[in-house]
Amino acid sequence: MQHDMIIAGFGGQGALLIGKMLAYAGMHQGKEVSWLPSYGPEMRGGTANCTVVISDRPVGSPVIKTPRALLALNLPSLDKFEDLVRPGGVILVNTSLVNREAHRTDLKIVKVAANDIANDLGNPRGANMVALGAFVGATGVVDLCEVEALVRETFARKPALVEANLTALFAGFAAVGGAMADDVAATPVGNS
Amino acid sequence: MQHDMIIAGFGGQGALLIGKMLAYAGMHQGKEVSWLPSYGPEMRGGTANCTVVISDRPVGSPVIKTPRALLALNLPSLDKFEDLVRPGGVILVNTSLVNREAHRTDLKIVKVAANDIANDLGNPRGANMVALGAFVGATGVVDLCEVEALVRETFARKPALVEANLTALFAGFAAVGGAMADDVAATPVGNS
Amino acid sequence: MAKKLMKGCEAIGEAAIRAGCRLFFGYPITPQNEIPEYLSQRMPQVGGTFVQAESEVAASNMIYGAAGAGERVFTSSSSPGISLMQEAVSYLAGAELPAVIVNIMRAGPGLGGILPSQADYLQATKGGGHGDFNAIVLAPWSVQEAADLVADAFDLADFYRNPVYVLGDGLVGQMMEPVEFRDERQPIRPLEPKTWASTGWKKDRPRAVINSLYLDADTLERHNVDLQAKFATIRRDEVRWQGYHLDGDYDVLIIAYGTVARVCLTAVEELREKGINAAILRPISLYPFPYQALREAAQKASAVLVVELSAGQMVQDVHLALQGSRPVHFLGRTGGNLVSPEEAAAKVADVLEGRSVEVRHA
Amino acid sequence: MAKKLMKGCEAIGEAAIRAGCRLFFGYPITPQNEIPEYLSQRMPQVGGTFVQAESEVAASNMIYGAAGAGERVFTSSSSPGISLMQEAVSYLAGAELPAVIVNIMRAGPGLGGILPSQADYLQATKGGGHGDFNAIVLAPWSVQEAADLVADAFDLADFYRNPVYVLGDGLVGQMMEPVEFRDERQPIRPLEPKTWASTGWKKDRPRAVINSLYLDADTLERHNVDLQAKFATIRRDEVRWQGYHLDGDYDVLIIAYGTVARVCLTAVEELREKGINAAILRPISLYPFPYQALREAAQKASAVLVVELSAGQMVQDVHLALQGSRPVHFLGRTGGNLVSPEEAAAKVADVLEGRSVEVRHA
Amino acid sequence: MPRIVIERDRCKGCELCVKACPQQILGMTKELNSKGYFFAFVAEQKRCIGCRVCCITCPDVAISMCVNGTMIHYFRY
Amino acid sequence: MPRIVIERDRCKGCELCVKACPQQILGMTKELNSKGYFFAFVAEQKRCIGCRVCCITCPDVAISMCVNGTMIHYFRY
Amino acid sequence: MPDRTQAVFGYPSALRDVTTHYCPGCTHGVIHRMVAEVLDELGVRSRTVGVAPVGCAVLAYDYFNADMQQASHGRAPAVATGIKRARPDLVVFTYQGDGDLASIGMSEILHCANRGEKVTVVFVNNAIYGMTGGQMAPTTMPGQVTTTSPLGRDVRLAGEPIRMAEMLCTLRTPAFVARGAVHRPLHAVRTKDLLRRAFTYQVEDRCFSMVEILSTCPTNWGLPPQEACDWVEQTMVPYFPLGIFKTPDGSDRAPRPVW
Amino acid sequence: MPDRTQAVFGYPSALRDVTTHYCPGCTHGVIHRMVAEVLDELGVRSRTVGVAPVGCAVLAYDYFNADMQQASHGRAPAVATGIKRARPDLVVFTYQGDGDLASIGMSEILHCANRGEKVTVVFVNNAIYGMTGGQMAPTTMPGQVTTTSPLGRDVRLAGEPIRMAEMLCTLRTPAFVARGAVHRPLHAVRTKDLLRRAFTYQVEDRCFSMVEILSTCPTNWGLPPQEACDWVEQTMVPYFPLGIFKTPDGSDRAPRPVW
Ligand SMILES: Cc1ncc(C[n+]2csc(CCOP(=O)(O)OP(=O)(O)O)c2C)c(N)n1
Ligand SMILES: Cc1ncc(C[n+]2csc(CCOP(=O)(O)OP(=O)(O)O)c2C)c(N)n1
Ligand code: SF4
Ligand code: SF4
Ligand code: SF4
Ligand code: SF4
Ligand code: SF4
Ligand code: SF4
Ligand SMILES: [Mg+2]
Ligand SMILES: [Mg+2]
Repeated sequence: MQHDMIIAGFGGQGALLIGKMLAYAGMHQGKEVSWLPSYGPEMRGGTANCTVVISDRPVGSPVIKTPRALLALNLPSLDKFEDLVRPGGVILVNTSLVNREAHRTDLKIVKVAANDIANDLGNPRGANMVALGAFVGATGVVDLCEVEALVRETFARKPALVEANLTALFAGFAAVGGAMADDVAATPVGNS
Repeated sequence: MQHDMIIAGFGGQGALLIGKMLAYAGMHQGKEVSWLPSYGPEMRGGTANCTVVISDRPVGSPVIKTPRALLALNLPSLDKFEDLVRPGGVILVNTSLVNREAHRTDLKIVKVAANDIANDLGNPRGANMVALGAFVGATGVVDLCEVEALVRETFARKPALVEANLTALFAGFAAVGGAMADDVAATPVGNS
Repeated sequence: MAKKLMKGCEAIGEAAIRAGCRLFFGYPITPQNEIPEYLSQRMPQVGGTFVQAESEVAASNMIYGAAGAGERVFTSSSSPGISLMQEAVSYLAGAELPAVIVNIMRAGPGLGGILPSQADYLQATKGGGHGDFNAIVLAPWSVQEAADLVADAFDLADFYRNPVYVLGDGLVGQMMEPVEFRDERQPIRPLEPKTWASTGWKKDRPRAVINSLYLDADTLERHNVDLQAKFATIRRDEVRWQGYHLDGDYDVLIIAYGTVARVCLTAVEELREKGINAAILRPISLYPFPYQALREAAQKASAVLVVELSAGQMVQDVHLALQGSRPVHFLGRTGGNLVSPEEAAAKVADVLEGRSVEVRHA
Repeated sequence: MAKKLMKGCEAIGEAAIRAGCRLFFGYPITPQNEIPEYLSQRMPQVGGTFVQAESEVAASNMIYGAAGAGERVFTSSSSPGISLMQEAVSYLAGAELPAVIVNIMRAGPGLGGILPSQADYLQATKGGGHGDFNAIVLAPWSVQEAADLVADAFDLADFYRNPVYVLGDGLVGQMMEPVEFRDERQPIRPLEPKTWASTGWKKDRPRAVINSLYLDADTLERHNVDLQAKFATIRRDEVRWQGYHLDGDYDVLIIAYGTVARVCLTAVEELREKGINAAILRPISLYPFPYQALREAAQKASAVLVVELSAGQMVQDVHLALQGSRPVHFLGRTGGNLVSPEEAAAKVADVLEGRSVEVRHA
Repeated sequence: MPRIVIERDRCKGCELCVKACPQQILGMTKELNSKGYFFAFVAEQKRCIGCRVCCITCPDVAISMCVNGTMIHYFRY
Repeated sequence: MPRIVIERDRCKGCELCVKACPQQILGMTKELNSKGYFFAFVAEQKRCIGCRVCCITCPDVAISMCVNGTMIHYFRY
Repeated sequence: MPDRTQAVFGYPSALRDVTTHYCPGCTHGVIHRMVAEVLDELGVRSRTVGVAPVGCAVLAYDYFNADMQQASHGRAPAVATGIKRARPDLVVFTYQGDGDLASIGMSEILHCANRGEKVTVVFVNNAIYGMTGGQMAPTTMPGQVTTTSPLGRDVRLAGEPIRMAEMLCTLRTPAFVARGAVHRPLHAVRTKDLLRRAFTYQVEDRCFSMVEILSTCPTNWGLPPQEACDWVEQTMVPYFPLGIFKTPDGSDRAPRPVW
Repeated sequence: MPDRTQAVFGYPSALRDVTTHYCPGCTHGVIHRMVAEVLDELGVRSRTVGVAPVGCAVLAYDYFNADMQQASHGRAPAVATGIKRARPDLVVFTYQGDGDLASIGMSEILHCANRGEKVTVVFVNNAIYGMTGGQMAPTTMPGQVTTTSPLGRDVRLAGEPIRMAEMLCTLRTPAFVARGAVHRPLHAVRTKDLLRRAFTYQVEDRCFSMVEILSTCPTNWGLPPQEACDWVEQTMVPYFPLGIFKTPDGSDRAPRPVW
């Protein structure tokens, strides 16, 4: 079984970090993983995205043209990748920064107002964690508890951050119901 | 018909110049010619030699391992090339600087005391012209009058030099009798 | 050691350190900056030396000096920087110095772009520098393999006293994957003490002279004959490749190296599910190239498909291997564009259904 | 004009001037010093410019600038110096700039020696610089042809907007032969005004930008596709070779270029007198290589013999041409040693009498 | 009277002009321009002394200045 | 008493020592050495002041000096 | 009343009307503008060829309204030499960063200056490799943290920052060599004067000219634009003094032996 | 009476007992001997690695009784950096000509000096490319005829000769930089002192050191050896002043702005 996904956003939104945490969580769950950033021309302020593959078997292509899941942290990301997601997949839209509806109908669209939720929690920089939690909830690509462990580990030296980030993570997870995981995983896949 | 020859001596003895004049003369006679210097490591005081080919047909290899004629201006040159000359060919030895006999018996050995003759003419720097004249006389690879014309042309601006050099040239030619030309040219040759 | 998620570039740096390399000289260039950056941090921690050279020309001559002093040393760069090293690579080979050169290839020619490419294949395997020589060329397809091959590269360099390239496309350098470093690594070849190195002459051995100048033609020719004998040994003993589905039946044999081979593997898996039989031969050593393995593997196939991120460079070696025995097809992308599994699969279908035109040397 | 006895290097310099080249940038290196030396004298006489660059790296970038300004320009060097130019050659190709680069090859690898060699064949024809590109490569076998090919090289460079190598072994550079310069030389290709050149923008044409950077993958890929189309045209239209005794019967076909071909021709004449039938195919353009001509010429022969001053580089192209249709034998000398007619003739005999072992890619 | 015009969509929001203006009459909007930056604006045009410091400072040539009438400039620029 | 020894076959006949000797006691032979050079020799050993200038000058280290007894040197070399 | 409105500061015509890719607050933009203004003021735009480096300014070929060439890393002075020798009537300038000019291109700039090529070099010293993500440059300040000097430049291992203007001014070949800055408006004003002078020397066919300009890299220094300007003032200017180091009519500036 | 004969000048043990390929009267030989003597005197021969250049001294690897490396043209300082960083206990020196060091190797020498590599550079300035047959070097004198400046070096086209010692001494990294000559015995004596000092700084792990030494090329200058020495005195010394330019404890020698 293979999960593959694209996480995309503005440079500062943490798309690469979210992707890395997914990959790490997958690895800790004993899966094969790969994480591939887009490394375009070194121009600032552009969009950043990464492709993550989490699989039971050695990862074939780390380049995924038609991912099974997309996390669109902002509008350009949705514009760029919406059409590529496989039918039956999942698109998680950060409605705080995306002011249009997704038009795809052959897959699951999930929404989360990541920045608004983070702002409400008094932790505006936690929007990425909200999005991560929501993505885990919406796709089930990894277990939430693995991500939780990872957050604890990453910020081990700054307990305050651990709490704030976990709160955001769980808020995101809760916001999408944290339920649709199995649907996605069951998407029929050629090479998994 | 092809004449090919190696002209060899110390750095300052003018071997390269003699070779060039032979090539020029050949060209002026309407022959195909090539002149190839040895260009060894740039160290001073070594020996210098060149290979000249004068032919009725386009010159094949400008590299001649077994020349039909050798002009050995000094001992190391004789040592190095004596054994390579084709049977039936000619070796012209500058006895002023070569204090041994040539040992080959299957070809024509001609001797000229180039430096002594030049000294006697009061023109020690003319030894190269003596040798050139002698070589033309001994081998007939080119016509003496072509060489004469070349000397006149080369030193046109310095009439005194023309005379001195021609005197040396003729002295060398005379010293070897200037007669054996046809013998050499008739050496049986594969590719000519 | 436990698995760690690492960028290919970082894994390369770490692998070098674990292989006992304590010297790095290099100059920044995308997409391999993470190698010098990582080492600028790590080398001091292990008592090693990181020097940011003033240029690739300097870096490549610094590794010459350090290699000549008997130490494990490496440099890394990307395509334009590697071009600047070609004189030094020829010197390394001529003076028989062991050194590892990592090239994380980007798209060319000229300044080109910074996205992944495999268009330095011919430079690395055939004729980058002047004169008759060859560098060993290893091409990893994953972060783990990048780490493993870097370690092996040091052993091969030392064993053969020859430069070794590790040739990665930009993907291998930039992606993160789990990687594991074996704690107790043994050299893959028996390594002798470097008594030839210039480390100060205490008269306990012949004077060590690191040199590639031989003014006498015969001496230089003997040197060349010795070098060629060494390359012949390398061609005999150091061929590395991996096959996928070679045991079964297949109609098309795909030849691809580096991450492109992974893309092709995904494509092949998908094709096989659809009942289309394809197999893959992945050269790991590009020099020496697995000519014989390829020739043999091709026998089962009706056609061979070469897939590269270039205009078709490895194709030449494939032709040399097959000598006309099978039609050769080619799928290549340039400019930093990648081959997708879909594209590779479609090309296989094209080959099978006669929609693809054979490549030839006309 | 009357014939003049000239060194190959001098003839190259003079030919460039007569081809309208008024700019030379170069750095001394044996055995081509006579080129800069000659031009340091001649260029001022014709109102041209001679600049002794500080290095080959600089020289190759100076010709980039001058070519980009729309002028005919060339440089010359020998093997190690040419290696230092590889980044710039890739830039020239990437930016589509016309320039001529003369390489009077010496023996390598490394510092090697200063005697003649042909061991930069693969560098020139395959993969010297990074990225997908090719330079046109012309190889003269006589002083006259050196002069002629230099003139043609400028035309080809301008016509294709591509770098052109003139690849001479040390012999061609150092020997003197009669040479004649045609007074009224016409370009061998129709040449357009260089409206693309950066000569100051008066808004009478699009802004001229000399560049090889394309950050967007699709744009760079399109650029590469265009370049490849150009190289395909070159492969179609610019193949040059000469055959000797190809009309008659022959058992062995010799492939050799440069002065080595002359040596072989002498050998062949001698062999034919002995009743041994051999013929020669001499590639003049090494890129594009005369694959087809060779394939056809080989049909009459029972074996093919490649003769080179290298460890066997052109052999690869010969194999690519023949695709296993004929056994390929090889005679090579390295280190500055030359092949003699006797040696070549003996090798032909060995081939015919089964004493020579075929070369293959194993 | 000097008139300062800041081209909204040229501005990258670096705030250098705001800090540089000796009269402190420039400010930053809370609105994003088409490039996604909060951009600078002239808060108090009439206090402008026409020193051109903002123009000279702006790395993106987003600021231009017109004068109505003659002005003395204290430095050649 | 300083003693100067010129190694015949090391000498390349450049004459620098001859020109350098403050006592002008070195000369050139008319004979060729094994390398083919006219070589330098000590013409008047007894006038040598042991200044070592010839030794220091010779590019081919053909000249050596021994002293019998103690000598004061005016410069460290 | 007639409209007497007059534009006293506007967009230079030698600058193309495009948005640069430079980061917000990066003073590369200021320098671009000033070079363009000088080309306008001297009326030479239409016979100018600029040479873009490899570095953040690589896309300069898209920003100047002039014919341009893009050079390989560090070789812009060689490329400029080629252009100028081919077409002495052209006004040729290079625009180079500190990695480009002072590291890989050290040889080319020195020899170009020493041959006295009549070109103008605009040398943008921002003490870092901007383009490639903030590695140490030859001009990186002692203790400055970069991605390849994570603990700060250690002068015992990497040496002291190189002062190019000082080095170039010791060459005996006549030249104009100066250093300016743009982190304060008045420095920018002076620097523009230096640029004007540098180009004028070329236009008058007098000599080689180089203006080194201290510049900011807010992104890789990790500082907001204004603080980056302050850092230039506090850290760089004391080490890289501003002013004119050499004029073609000045005397020999090479240091004499100490003893 | 006991034999009190004592050798006060002999063949240095750090020099191999072979005939060099240098032309008669070429002062490369003098410099070789002095370097060897210094290695002997400091007792470091057995931990010395020398780097031979490409140039007439290419065969230096055959002349010193020490481990040697032969570097590519101009890159000896980079090679020396590699050796020294690999084995800081070694005494590393390069021996380079003016074409090698000041032309193609300009970047490498400057950066090696600026990084403060603790190596010693013996820089033999003979104002010409000896090895390749007398082409113009960066240090060729104005008006000097060479095979690539047949009418004499034209400073308007090729620039003025480069003074490397002067240029290097402006770097701020501590170093020892000096210029000597060997065309007169007393210059040679002083130059040997400079070499001794240069190597001593390295042995004491203090700093980079370079001694530039004016040398002759009788062959390519077309002058008998003694006249070549006179030419050094008359033509070169006035332009290339002899002395110490910088010591590691000296003050900053970079020129200040003129205004
Ligand atoms: C031969 C080569 N080496 C390295 C690079 C990578 N590279 C691109 S820009 C750059 C440094 C740029 O720094 P600088 O010149 O200071 O310019 P800045 O970006 O700071 O303006 C480097 C090393 C390259 N493109 N080519
Ligand atoms: C890359 C490269 N370029 C050029 C050469 C040719 N070359 C050999 S020695 C030399 C110049 C030597 O001059 P210099 O350094 O002054 O030493 P000298 O012979 O005068 O002692 C040159 C250009 C080379 N071997 N390699
Ligand atoms: S011109 Fe001067 S006063 Fe007016 S806004 Fe600009 S900086 Fe402020
Ligand atoms: S200086 Fe320019 S870019 Fe920066 S805030 Fe002001 S107007 Fe905007
Ligand atoms: S030691 Fe002095 S005096 Fe004696 S021979 Fe030598 S130079 Fe002359
Ligand atoms: S200096 Fe030396 S080489 Fe020269 S003549 Fe005197 S002894 Fe002979
Ligand atoms: S990276 Fe630095 S130098 Fe480059 S544009 Fe951004 S701020 Fe400017
Ligand atoms: S060519 Fe010149 S530098 Fe070289 S050995 Fe001869 S005299 Fe000395
Ligand atoms: Mg910079
Ligand atoms: Mg020199």
